[in-house]
Amino acid sequence: MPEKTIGSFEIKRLEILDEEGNADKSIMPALSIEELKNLYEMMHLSRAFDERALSLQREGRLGTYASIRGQEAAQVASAFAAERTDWIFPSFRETGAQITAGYPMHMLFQYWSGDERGMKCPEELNIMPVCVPVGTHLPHAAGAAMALKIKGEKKAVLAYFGDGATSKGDFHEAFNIAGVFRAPAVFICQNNQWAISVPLSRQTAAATLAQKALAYGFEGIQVDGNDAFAVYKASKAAIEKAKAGGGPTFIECFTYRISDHTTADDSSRYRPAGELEQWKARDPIKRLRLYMEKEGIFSAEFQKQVEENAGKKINEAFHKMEEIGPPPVSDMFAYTYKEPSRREARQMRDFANGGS
Amino acid sequence: MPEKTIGSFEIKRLEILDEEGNADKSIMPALSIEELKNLYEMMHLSRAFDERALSLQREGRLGTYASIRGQEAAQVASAFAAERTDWIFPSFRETGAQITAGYPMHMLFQYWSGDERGMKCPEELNIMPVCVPVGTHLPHAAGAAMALKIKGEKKAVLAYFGDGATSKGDFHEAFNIAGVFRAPAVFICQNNQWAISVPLSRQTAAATLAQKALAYGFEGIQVDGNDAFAVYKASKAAIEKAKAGGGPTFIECFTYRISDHTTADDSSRYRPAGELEQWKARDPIKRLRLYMEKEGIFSAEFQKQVEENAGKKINEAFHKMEEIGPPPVSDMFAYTYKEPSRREARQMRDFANGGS
Amino acid sequence: MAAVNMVQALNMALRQEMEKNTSVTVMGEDVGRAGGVFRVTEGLFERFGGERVIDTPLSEAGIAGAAIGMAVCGLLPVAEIQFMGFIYGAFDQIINHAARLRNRSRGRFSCPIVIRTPYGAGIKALEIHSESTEALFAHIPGIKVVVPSGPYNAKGLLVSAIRDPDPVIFLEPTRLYRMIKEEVPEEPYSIPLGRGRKVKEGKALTLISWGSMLQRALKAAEGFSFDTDVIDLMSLSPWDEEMVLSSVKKTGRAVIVQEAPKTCGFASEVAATIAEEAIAYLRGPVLRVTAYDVVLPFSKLEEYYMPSIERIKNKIEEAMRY
Amino acid sequence: MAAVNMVQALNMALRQEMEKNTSVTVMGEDVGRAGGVFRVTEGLFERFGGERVIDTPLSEAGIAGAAIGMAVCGLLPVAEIQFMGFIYGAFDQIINHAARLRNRSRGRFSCPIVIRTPYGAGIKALEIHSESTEALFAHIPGIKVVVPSGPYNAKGLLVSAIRDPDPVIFLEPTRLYRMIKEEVPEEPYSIPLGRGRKVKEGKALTLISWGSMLQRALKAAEGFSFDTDVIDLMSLSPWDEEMVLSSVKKTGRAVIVQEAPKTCGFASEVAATIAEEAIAYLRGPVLRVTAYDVVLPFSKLEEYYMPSIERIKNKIEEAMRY
Ligand SMILES: Cc1ncc(C[n+]2csc(CCOP(=O)(O)OP(=O)(O)O)c2C)c(N)n1
Ligand SMILES: Cc1ncc(C[n+]2csc(CCOP(=O)(O)OP(=O)(O)O)c2C)c(N)n1
Ligand SMILES: [Mg+2]
Ligand SMILES: [Mg+2]
Repeated sequence: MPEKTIGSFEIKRLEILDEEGNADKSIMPALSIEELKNLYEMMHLSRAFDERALSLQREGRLGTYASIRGQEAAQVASAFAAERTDWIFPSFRETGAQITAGYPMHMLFQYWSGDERGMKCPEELNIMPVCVPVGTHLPHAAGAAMALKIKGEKKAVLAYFGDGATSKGDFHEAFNIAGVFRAPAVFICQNNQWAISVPLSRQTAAATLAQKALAYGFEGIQVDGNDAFAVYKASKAAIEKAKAGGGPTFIECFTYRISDHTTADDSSRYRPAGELEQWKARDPIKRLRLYMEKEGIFSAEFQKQVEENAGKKINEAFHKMEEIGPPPVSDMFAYTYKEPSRREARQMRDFANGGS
Repeated sequence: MPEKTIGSFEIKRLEILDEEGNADKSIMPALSIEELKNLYEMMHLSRAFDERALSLQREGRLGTYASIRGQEAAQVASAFAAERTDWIFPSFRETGAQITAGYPMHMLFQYWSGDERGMKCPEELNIMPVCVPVGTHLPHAAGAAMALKIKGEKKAVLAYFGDGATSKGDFHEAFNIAGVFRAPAVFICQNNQWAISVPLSRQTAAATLAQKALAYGFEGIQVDGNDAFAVYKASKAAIEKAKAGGGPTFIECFTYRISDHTTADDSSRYRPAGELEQWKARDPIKRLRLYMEKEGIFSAEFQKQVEENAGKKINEAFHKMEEIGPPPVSDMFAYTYKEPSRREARQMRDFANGGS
Repeated sequence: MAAVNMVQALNMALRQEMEKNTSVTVMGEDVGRAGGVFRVTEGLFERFGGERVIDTPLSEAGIAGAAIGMAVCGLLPVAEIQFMGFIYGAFDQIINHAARLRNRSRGRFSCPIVIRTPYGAGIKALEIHSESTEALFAHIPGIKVVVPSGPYNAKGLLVSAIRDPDPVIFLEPTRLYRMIKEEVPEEPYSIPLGRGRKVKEGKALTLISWGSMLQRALKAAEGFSFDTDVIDLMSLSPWDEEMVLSSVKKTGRAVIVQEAPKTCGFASEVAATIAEEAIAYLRGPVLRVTAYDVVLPFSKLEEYYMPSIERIKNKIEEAMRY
Repeated sequence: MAAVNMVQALNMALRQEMEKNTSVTVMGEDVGRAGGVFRVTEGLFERFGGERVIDTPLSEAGIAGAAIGMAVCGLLPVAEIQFMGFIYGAFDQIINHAARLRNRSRGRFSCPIVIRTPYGAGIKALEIHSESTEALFAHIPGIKVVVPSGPYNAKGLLVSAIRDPDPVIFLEPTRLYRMIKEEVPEEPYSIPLGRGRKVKEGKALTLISWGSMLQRALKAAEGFSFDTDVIDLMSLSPWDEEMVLSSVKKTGRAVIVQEAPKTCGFASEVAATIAEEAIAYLRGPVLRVTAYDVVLPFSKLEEYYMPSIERIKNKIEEAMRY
């Protein structure tokens, strides 16, 4: 046989919940009513936090902020599938995943106001600090997963990143290493179609991001990222597979960045007309609400309660951050090394003495 | 449709010439008798050069050397498919490709003896200096191909690298960029199964390297790397496609590193018994000879002439390098910048005055 | 002649060099339609099209590496790295390739690229957006390092960088991008690389700085009655040792101001050179005002990290005590 | 107690720390079955197995990045980068992550990794196998930089590096790997990081060096009748300013010897510190003996590039003229 086929691959896309709120029951993930309500609540809370952060930024009370609007299903439903003991490696646009995983919201406010203390993850959680250099946290996720496997801990690692991150060498090295060592990692791409002003078609010539997993010998799947059930189901399966020793999975959540890249950006400069409107119609929260309404587990009262809870929590979080106030200046010298070097110690004294 | 297939891919392997020298005529590339003889001669010359380099190294007359033994078809037949005006970006183990592309052999000796002048490619050729940091020349190849496209020059870029290189971030970023810009690049992987002591199975979990092209939206193919016809045919097609505006191609030449990694290595420390013998039986040169014998275009006299020519050329090359002698020490200061900086100029004077 | 800020001056330099030489090619993340996150490349895409103003994937090694390959094939790439904190992905390409291509090919190939990148603290940006690691580049033979300090020299230096036959790292202080306006001639002009600029003439002390700290150094110097020689280095590699040494030989006192942490910063090289070449002329120690040797803090504390005018004044006073 | 070379001493340190603490994990290219290209990890794979001695893909960013993640999850990775010239692929991981993890998480996470890498010229290796860019690392707050100069201190310093709670870049001079043998106790011992070592006591001049240049500095000093204080820094970040300053205050003369190019090398920091803190004690200039500011040549010329004993002697003589 002169030209023989030595590999055949298929890339699948998972969709469960459509824009009208109809779910395909035959493949619906097992979620109790309580869990459904919880999921909805988290998605709402994430959006409410996002809105508050945007308005606080406009008032000058937070620094540059990266909105997650439109990505609530992709972020919340994936993190919802994890256990509290699992490890989470977020990028810089992961408010929804962080909140769902239990990260204290006042610390998120601290972070976005330029205070490192917001990144000191509470001891009982395994959530890494936000990663700003795009994609460079993925090797950490691979290494963490290797360590969990070596140590025999039944935990998975969830790593979040954007479509832009898939072009970085770090993405490649991390995926390759995770594949070679069959590490319990779940790579969750928020394919929101844009990396600042660069559209997906300029980011890669590949038809899907999911197929990039083929390069590393593990499974890749695309899910409708605005469909909380598809995201949840794929994430849950991948996390369980990881814990069972089945190695890594790559999940491409196909979604959209409704907001500007950050509050420092103006996306009307570069986005084609109409695209935004089209995607607004695919709102992930509305979709879940329609489903719940159809199932008779959604009421105006529930919505009111969810809104009130969210408002209250967010207010509390913001006040807590304000109460705590700015960090002590001496913190600047406290964490570069475990013990400050002699030069650092001297600089600290100089600084305290008025600075020279 | 809840889980729909959104991508289907096949990876092919091309084989034309088998170990007994039988070729599948139906897919045989168009090669005249003259070309066939030439191809054989180049493969022989490359091996003879390689053998000489190894023995010169043992005598202490060259530095560390990386042998190409076993990879003659993969290197020679691919470079044979290029035109003299095409661009070649070699890794550090590419003697066969360099010789075939017309690189002066005395300069290869200079290079391997630790003399930069060996890397000064003659003006009429477009062969880049050897790249030592693995895989890091691939972005240059992508950029060069972009430039050729932008400038409207009908030339292709051939970039050579090993299986180990496919794990580097630079490989990824280069492939991705070449894909996005449909650059006229041909990426030729010498998959010789080993990266020093690391076997392919530890380098990647992917079943083939060829499938890595799927991540970048362009074509990948595996060829029997010990089959000069398969290598030639795939390379020729890829080069023509590149020049016709069809974008990049990835060719995985499935071959084997018969020698140690370099003269500083001892592969018996890490290679499993038997593997080497198995691959020796697949010798690429013998295979081509058997074919030519069957076709009646090979004679003892031809072989003798090929050997004599090779011996003579290699002797001449070595003597030329010896005649030229070591580089002038002042060269050390001559090429860091176009014009030496004032500090450099002063250091040059200090050096000339006995050094301080 | 209009008063423009540094962003506009840089934009003018790019536009004019692109008009003059069709090989000049701008590339990087968001440099095209968006015009760059700081708008330095604004309007270039519309004017020169997508083959000369290239939006790249998110890929720093790829950007620097592709620029090298493009240069080899006859283009003159001006690549943008979105923030200096992200340049490390391209570090290997810069150090092992751009810096060495001329030498390793004995001049057959060369690498006339420019890598522009915004740097420095003071704009309350997110993490990894404010570092100042010019010393890492100044240590590498084969590349040049240039740092403008205002609109006028920004334009002239960028023109020189683009025309230079060797790779140039061009560091743009974000804090100054829109802080100062200066008269900048519309006509193209160039300022030679490797030469400093005497900003102020004086006899009592030599104050040396560059880029983002120059303004603060100047302000600090203005607070004294004695005359200070203020030098803006503008180029760090190569750098104008002659200007520094002749000034120090005149004044006998030197204070160097840098935004980066102290240890192994560029100020160390300046001080070491003075200590090696002009020690006999010194009245007292060679003093450095630098950031502290700590990880650069988030925005809430960054102002405490950067050398303040106050701290510079203190050091000047200390130097004058000798 | 046996006389062993540096490779053996390092191997001993690794083996003993791995025995002592099961979290210590060796990783890198060819560190497993092959025992490392210089054999520093020889025998560890056989002894500790593939989960503690991990052969990785060819992936410098991946190695450093995975080590960081492993450290976060409780392992103590000792990663090898095969040659220092290939560390730049990992530079972003080292600078933007390893160096900052403690700070950015306010101590919740830390990064107790060691990155070992052979460095330096003099073994007639291929291109990019001989550089000495320690200064790039010494400039970065949050990492430590250690350079042994012989078998005895190599073992003690590597033990300290492995036990250190912060990331350590551990640079091993290839030229010395098998050049010197010393008595090295079988028992584990540690040498504190951040402290120098007085190799020779003297009054006339302070000669400062580290790593690969220490031997040459010593040989040069031996050629004179007067007494030289010879300091082996061993750690470059943090470094023993106190030892250097108190020696210079005693001798009044300083010569610093480094293998790297001059501009912005670590010698510049030492000289700048002397010029800042001990100028009143100096009789003459602070002199540096360094490589030239050129791209490191291939093996045929490398010996001309490296500071020779002759050049060091010349500088010592020059210093003694004051
Ligand atoms: C390595 C690196 N390069 C550039 C940037 C600047 N930058 C910040 S976000 C961004 C785009 C990221 O796109 P994507 O990965 O799709 O994530 P998204 O912003 O869409 O969530 C860029 C270029 C960065 N933070 N890191
Ligand atoms: C970036 C980098 N890391 C490590 C090395 C050391 N090294 C030289 S060759 C090699 C293995 C290369 O394997 P492969 O790409 O398969 O090429 P081959 O040697 O088999 O031709 C390694 C690890 C290097 N040269 N560059
Ligand atoms: Mg995106
Ligand atoms: Mg190989």
